[in-house]
Amino acid sequence: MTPADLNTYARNTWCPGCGNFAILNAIKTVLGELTQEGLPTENIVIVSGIGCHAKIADYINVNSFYSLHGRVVSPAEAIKISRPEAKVIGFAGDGDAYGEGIEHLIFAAKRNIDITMIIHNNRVYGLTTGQYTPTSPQGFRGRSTPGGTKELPLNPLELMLSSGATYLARGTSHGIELLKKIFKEAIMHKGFSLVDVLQVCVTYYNMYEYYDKRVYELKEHNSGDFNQALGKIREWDYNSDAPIALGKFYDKESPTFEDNFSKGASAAGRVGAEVKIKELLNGF
Amino acid sequence: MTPADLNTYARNTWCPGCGNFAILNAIKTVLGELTQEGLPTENIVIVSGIGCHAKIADYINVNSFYSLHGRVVSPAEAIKISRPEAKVIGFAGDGDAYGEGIEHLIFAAKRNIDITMIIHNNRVYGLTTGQYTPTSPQGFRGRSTPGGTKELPLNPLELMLSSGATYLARGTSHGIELLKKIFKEAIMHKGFSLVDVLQVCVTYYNMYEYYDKRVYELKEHNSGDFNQALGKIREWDYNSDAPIALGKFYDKESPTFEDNFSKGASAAGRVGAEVKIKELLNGF
Amino acid sequence: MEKESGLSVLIGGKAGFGIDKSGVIIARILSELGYRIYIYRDYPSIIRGGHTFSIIRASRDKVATHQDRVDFLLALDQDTFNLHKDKLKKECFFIYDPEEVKIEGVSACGTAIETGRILKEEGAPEIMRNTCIIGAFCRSAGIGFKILEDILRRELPKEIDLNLKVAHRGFEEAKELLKVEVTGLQKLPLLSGNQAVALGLIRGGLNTYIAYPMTPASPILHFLADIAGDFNLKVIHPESEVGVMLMATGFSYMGEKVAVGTSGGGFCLMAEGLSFAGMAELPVVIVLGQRPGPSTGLPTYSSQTELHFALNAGQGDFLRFVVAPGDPQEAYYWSSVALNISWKYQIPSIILTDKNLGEGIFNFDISSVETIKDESLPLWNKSAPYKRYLNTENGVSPLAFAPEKGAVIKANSYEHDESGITTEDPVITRAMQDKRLRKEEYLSKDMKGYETVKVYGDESSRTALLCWGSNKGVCVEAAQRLGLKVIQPLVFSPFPSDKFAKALTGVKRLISVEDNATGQLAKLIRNYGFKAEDKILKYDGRPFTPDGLEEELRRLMR
Amino acid sequence: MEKESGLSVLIGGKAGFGIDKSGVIIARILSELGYRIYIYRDYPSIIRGGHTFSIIRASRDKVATHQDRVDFLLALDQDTFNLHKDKLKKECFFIYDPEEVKIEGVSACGTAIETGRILKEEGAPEIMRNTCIIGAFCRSAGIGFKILEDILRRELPKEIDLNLKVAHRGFEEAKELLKVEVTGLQKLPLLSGNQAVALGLIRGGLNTYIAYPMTPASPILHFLADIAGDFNLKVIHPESEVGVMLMATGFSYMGEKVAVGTSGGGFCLMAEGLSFAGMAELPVVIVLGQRPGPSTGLPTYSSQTELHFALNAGQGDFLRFVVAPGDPQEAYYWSSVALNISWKYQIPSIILTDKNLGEGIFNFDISSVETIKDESLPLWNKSAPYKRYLNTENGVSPLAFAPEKGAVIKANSYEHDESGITTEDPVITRAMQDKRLRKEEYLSKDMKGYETVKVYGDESSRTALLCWGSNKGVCVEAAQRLGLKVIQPLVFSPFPSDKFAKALTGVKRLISVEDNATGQLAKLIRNYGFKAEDKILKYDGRPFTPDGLEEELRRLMR
Ligand SMILES: Cc1ncc(C[n+]2csc(CCOP(=O)(O)OP(=O)(O)O)c2C)c(N)n1
Ligand SMILES: Cc1ncc(C[n+]2csc(CCOP(=O)(O)OP(=O)(O)O)c2C)c(N)n1
Ligand code: SF4
Ligand code: SF4
Ligand SMILES: [Mg+2]
Ligand SMILES: [Mg+2]
Repeated sequence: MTPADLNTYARNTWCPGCGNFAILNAIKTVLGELTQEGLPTENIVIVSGIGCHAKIADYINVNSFYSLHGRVVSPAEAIKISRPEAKVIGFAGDGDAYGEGIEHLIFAAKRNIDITMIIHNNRVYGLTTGQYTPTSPQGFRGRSTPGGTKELPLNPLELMLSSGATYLARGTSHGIELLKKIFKEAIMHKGFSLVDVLQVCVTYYNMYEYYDKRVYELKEHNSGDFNQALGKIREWDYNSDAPIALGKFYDKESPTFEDNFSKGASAAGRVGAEVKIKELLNGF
Repeated sequence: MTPADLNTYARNTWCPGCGNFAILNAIKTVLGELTQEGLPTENIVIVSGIGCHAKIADYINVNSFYSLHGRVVSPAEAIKISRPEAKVIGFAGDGDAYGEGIEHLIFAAKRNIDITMIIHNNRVYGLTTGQYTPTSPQGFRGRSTPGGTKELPLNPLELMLSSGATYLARGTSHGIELLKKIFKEAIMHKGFSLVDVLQVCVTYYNMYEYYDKRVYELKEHNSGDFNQALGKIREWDYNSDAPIALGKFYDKESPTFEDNFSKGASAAGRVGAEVKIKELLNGF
Repeated sequence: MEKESGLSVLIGGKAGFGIDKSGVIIARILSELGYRIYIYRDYPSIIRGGHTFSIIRASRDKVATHQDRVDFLLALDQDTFNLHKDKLKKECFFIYDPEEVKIEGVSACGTAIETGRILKEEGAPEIMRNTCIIGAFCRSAGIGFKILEDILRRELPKEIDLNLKVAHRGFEEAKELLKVEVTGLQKLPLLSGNQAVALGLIRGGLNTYIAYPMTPASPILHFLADIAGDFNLKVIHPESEVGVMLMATGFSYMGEKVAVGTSGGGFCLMAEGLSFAGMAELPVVIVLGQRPGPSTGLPTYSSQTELHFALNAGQGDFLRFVVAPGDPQEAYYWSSVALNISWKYQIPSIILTDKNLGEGIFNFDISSVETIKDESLPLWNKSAPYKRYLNTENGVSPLAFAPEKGAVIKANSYEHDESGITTEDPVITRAMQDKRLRKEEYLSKDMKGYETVKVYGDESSRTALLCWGSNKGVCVEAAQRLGLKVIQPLVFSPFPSDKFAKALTGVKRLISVEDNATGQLAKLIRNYGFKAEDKILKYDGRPFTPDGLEEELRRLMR
Repeated sequence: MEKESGLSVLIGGKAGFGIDKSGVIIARILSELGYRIYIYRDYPSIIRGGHTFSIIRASRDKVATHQDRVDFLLALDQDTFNLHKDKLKKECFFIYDPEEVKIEGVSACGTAIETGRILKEEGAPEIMRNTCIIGAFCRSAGIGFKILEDILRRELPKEIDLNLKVAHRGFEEAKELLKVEVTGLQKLPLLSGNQAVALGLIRGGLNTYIAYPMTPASPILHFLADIAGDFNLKVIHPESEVGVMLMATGFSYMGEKVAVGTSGGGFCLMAEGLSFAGMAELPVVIVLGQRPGPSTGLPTYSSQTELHFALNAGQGDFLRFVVAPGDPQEAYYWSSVALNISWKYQIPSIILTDKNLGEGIFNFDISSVETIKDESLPLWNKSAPYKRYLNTENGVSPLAFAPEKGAVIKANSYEHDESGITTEDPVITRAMQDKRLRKEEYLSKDMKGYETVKVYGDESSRTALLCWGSNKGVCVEAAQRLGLKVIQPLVFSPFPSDKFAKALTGVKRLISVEDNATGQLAKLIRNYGFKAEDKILKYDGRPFTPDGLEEELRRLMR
């Protein structure tokens, strides 16, 4: 399967220059590779929320679940539990995953369920035309905060690390090669993985220059070491100016949640069920 | 005001030996002290969720807001914003604060709003008769998990630290003196404070002995140092057997959210409003 | 003992001290003797110490409600005696522990059993006071110790010998007051409404149950978790009801028969997912256990206040199947049907229960349940390119589930075209809205084959009681006494107007009997051009009793 | 230009390129000339590049809806020309940029303005293509440049000189096609329905507004955030709608007049808090902006699908005030009233709007708004010991707000006694439920003093259109053409049956006109014994137009 085969007839309506294109192209390449390496295309299921990012569900010709705003994680978990052989990739916005639905993200990480979350972190509500999000810097002047926000941003990677995530990485929409690398790693990682993509919103928060000036790729970093990972994650707090590390921060082997369930539907079938129910009732 | 004055006619319906009594007695003592030191009783507002813990709202004769399950934090924030002179104390269960409503807790910490959250962390759903919660250890056999849970617990203090909380402490229902100390500190702290109380549920998860064997009080601990705080917080993960530190882990000065709002109701009043509206309309 | 009302035993004490279990043991004993059983359980939202009691009613006829008046009162604490002694048909038929219960007022009759002393002498734990009192009850009711022993061995396997000793001491210290006859009826299993719902869902093909605990629905979660292994079920308790409902949509998308359970507060948090299920055509069954509200209300009591909420929750116009069973047989049958209907039409279903049905304990006679027809799914033929939302004549699109070679399956919460791609086109929007709503016509036809409205009592009566859900039992019994007709609609969406009209033939006066303050069913039928002349409403969280209802009816009809 | 339908101008181009703003500028110009204005804004859920357009309608009479046919078409891109050229009354009255728009089919008439070239020559940015086209429009419509200049100076202060240059170039290159007369009417402010709601809430005494962004309600959040300083408001955008609603209950508890705003999906997440507000008697106003569902649906279009959801959301029986204004005057007036009523009766209120009302732009005539009577709060007398839920004759308890010396104020989501302490007592439960519901009788009496049902058109007509919300404008206009009566209920809870019955006198045929697929209002009135014989339903997200509605009505009445 080539990236081209992964296209749909849906017209792409992202703004010209939007960082989402980088994510779309990177993931299509990765999915193309994976299928060439033998992953059946039908085993791929993508889930998206509501927002500019979420339109990606219309743009990739694979199984997709275009969910609600803030609700990417829960369906993704269900899909994985019901068919562990599926590769489940969730695409969520920062408002989506770090705001409206952050509880689900935390619990998916806690369960270390084997899904991959790719966060289109443009640090703004794009589709609703430019309000602040949990990762907008303090003082951000959005449409709901014309005077500037009065609160500090969350550091989503720090939060995910403390919630039990077992793969954490960061990329930017100007670094498509790195995106391909970490997307693939994240998808292949067994356990809960999250990639925070500093996806630039050219219309409401154009940070291309800002990021280009500050990003660097992690080298000689021991992603198996919690403290090193935490140190690098805390180097930049999504607020003050600091070097912004990209690449894989953390990577750990750990049992996954979906392995704990009986597979598939009841073998006995419905009528079989009735017989067993009658047996059970004898004890009542 | 003496603790006795703080009693209501409500009949206490906690199980004999419940750890909630320690919390109730400690907080009544602290509130008694604070009022004797000049805090007007009417400035105290307590908020509770739904659960065994939450009955405390019926048991203390001060302003109270008996909210919904999981929704202690949001009303507490509103109450503080509307009257910054109020001392707002939220009492929540672990299912309540770390489960159903964890998103509010994270955002209140992020905003560093000056409220105090006291978590009755019995690590079980008490009022709904014994299911696992986010802080139950792996393998916990609750009524929804007869075979034992398959996931690790959250470390709530670690999560709160990474969310921006500026005062964090832990106590147990066997250490009422310490509870008094940290409750008072937390209430006096300007900013978001949380006290995780290992409150024993004698009926569904009796951990008195377990805790008594392992707890120790923090000494020569520099609560101003993030890394030291994190180290001590991570010493026990709410799962494996390890020494359990009690006392204040973290304490930091930082601007608070509620200071950013205009005070009280519109001075102009309603009719004044109409005049101003007409002025405004001239520009339309 | 009066034939029709049967034998009633009230046992009460402090919450958390085994009253519930003791009620079941007494019920099993009477069941063993060949009686039909109903147990009403009354408990506060308190884990220990609050006053709790069970009323066990035994009758030769099927019973689904309890009586105001009781034949025996077993008082483990003072509250029980004080609150309930007036319910006694015979003043002295009470058994109590003189150390715990002071009996002023009544001439000092009754059976005093010093359980404290007995327990001390036998070195038995506090909890065995129940066993001791039950022993005394058996002797008083003329029930042989052998029967008690058999039951205890089954119900209290651990420490059985000590339990038997204690029971026997109680037995010895009491004297026979009357003799409960053996009826010869073959005994039936005892089941709660919640258990019946759970088993019905399994019968319907349930694969996965997801819930966040909430009274009165939590027991379904506990029961299914316990038996998950036997039926190869996935049972999941996530972080919140929002998570529950969204997980359910994910399982549904993958073809797993999924149900969720909650009460009003949790259902609020599921409304957005419900609307999503309507748009994305994802079958999900929601068990909505009603309790008195608004808000947290009275968590451990009962109500019928979510009828209109269930019918209208979620934004937008979409089809849903809503059913309210009235007893365990109906709960079993309709839960299975609801799951089938959800999948046949790819729509959400809501099963309305309440605390009285869910936590009440009834005899369950599976042989009396109508046979359940299993619906087959409209599956993709694997030839034509797959379109998740193919616009068919009856609005139902063929299904495929990932991983399915050659099919790209796209579910979408936005308005979408047949392939599931987002659209804002006005023509497609109208077409897809019509597609989804068109199913109602076919579902309604389908429902003609089901008993969606039931009629009981004297069909010739010009006065009929209108009831729904758990009030069925008490209405049927009260109607029998007064020679009235009873009409019980079971399905509320799509509303079976024809059948309802038919049930009303000959009826001049319709009296709606409901557990709410506004008469929700009475209001609903007005939408369809029907009218209830009177309402008898109860909204204190407690169930109607036949006596109480009869009285109100007589007052009304006087 | 036809008197009744007035002058219509359609300007269209790609989303994100200033079409909205240009529409407003054109409207201001026509407003300056003394016309009444309505602007319909049509845009996809796309930030840039999707097709978007505005139709500006100017008339001597008050207008609240747009026309199908337009007098001028300003095409900034090909889509605009292709999709809308057939709307032109006069084939050649279109203005376009030949570089962007190829005009096949039509004989090469129309006014070509090479904006690209002009911008290059003037060194002006892309966005000024709009200014250039507007310049050309003014000349074509015989509007003097001076007027355009004044408006531009007000609307586009920055880079004004360059804008004027560009506008003038466009003005020069066009030729006059007709002359829009000056009417002499004094001009009125232009306001969106959302802005009117916001100002109405402020007029009602709003202290705090809390919202999580959701189309079509977000503009209220943005507008109030912008003017918060002037009116001493707290405007808060929290983490989710659950947080929004629960924060609102907290502010309400503290005596702050609070409102929240959302659309269907967010409203689902507020339902639990709504029920809580009902139980704890915490006044909260919810602005519910409707859009096509189910679920995410068509986010930037319009619907009327939440009537029953708004009336029934939240578990339990509780009183709520529900109102649906139909234009900015009503939005302003009823938003103020809703806030007052919420506080007078300590109940939640829901203001139903939709995208057509909320984002449509109308003339706002504050002088035509009924005078708003300010209700005073029943405050604690400070003598008797304070009881938050004192059971009074009309069910309304005296209020006190922390910090209040001597008062202990206890709000509670459980059933509670007068002091706010949790209860499970059946007698108190019934009493408190009655207390809360008793308010309805008083509120209904109160409402008799309000115009809760409006009648328009030919009152003698035996055929009446039934409409609600934003369909008022189009129904009134269509009814005028056909000599019909129009009935518009504004309040839906408590439903004004008497007034509605009165409005129906003489009506033989009632035709419900709604933006939904099931006829939600037609269904609602059946509850009260009324019936709509016919329905005209539109559910593609687009508004009715007078022509379209007239046509459907003629077909129906043929
Ligand atoms: C429950 C709910 N609340 C609000 C909305 C409105 N809404 C749609 S997208 C969006 C924010 C999108 O921001 P983000 O998740 O960061 O995605 P982006 O558009 O930036 O890619 C909001 C608030 C909604 N659809 N559902
Ligand atoms: C939305 C909602 N879901 C579920 C419930 C039922 N419920 C009441 S208390 C409770 C759990 C209480 O556990 P916790 O918060 O730990 O308090 P505890 O009883 O242990 O003190 C639950 C699930 C509810 N009241 N509301
Ligand atoms: S608004 Fe921002 S995020 Fe959305 S498509 Fe445009 S550039 Fe991308
Ligand atoms: S159940 Fe547990 S937490 Fe609840 S009152 Fe009893 S001991 Fe305390
Ligand atoms: Mg974003
Ligand atoms: Mg707990």
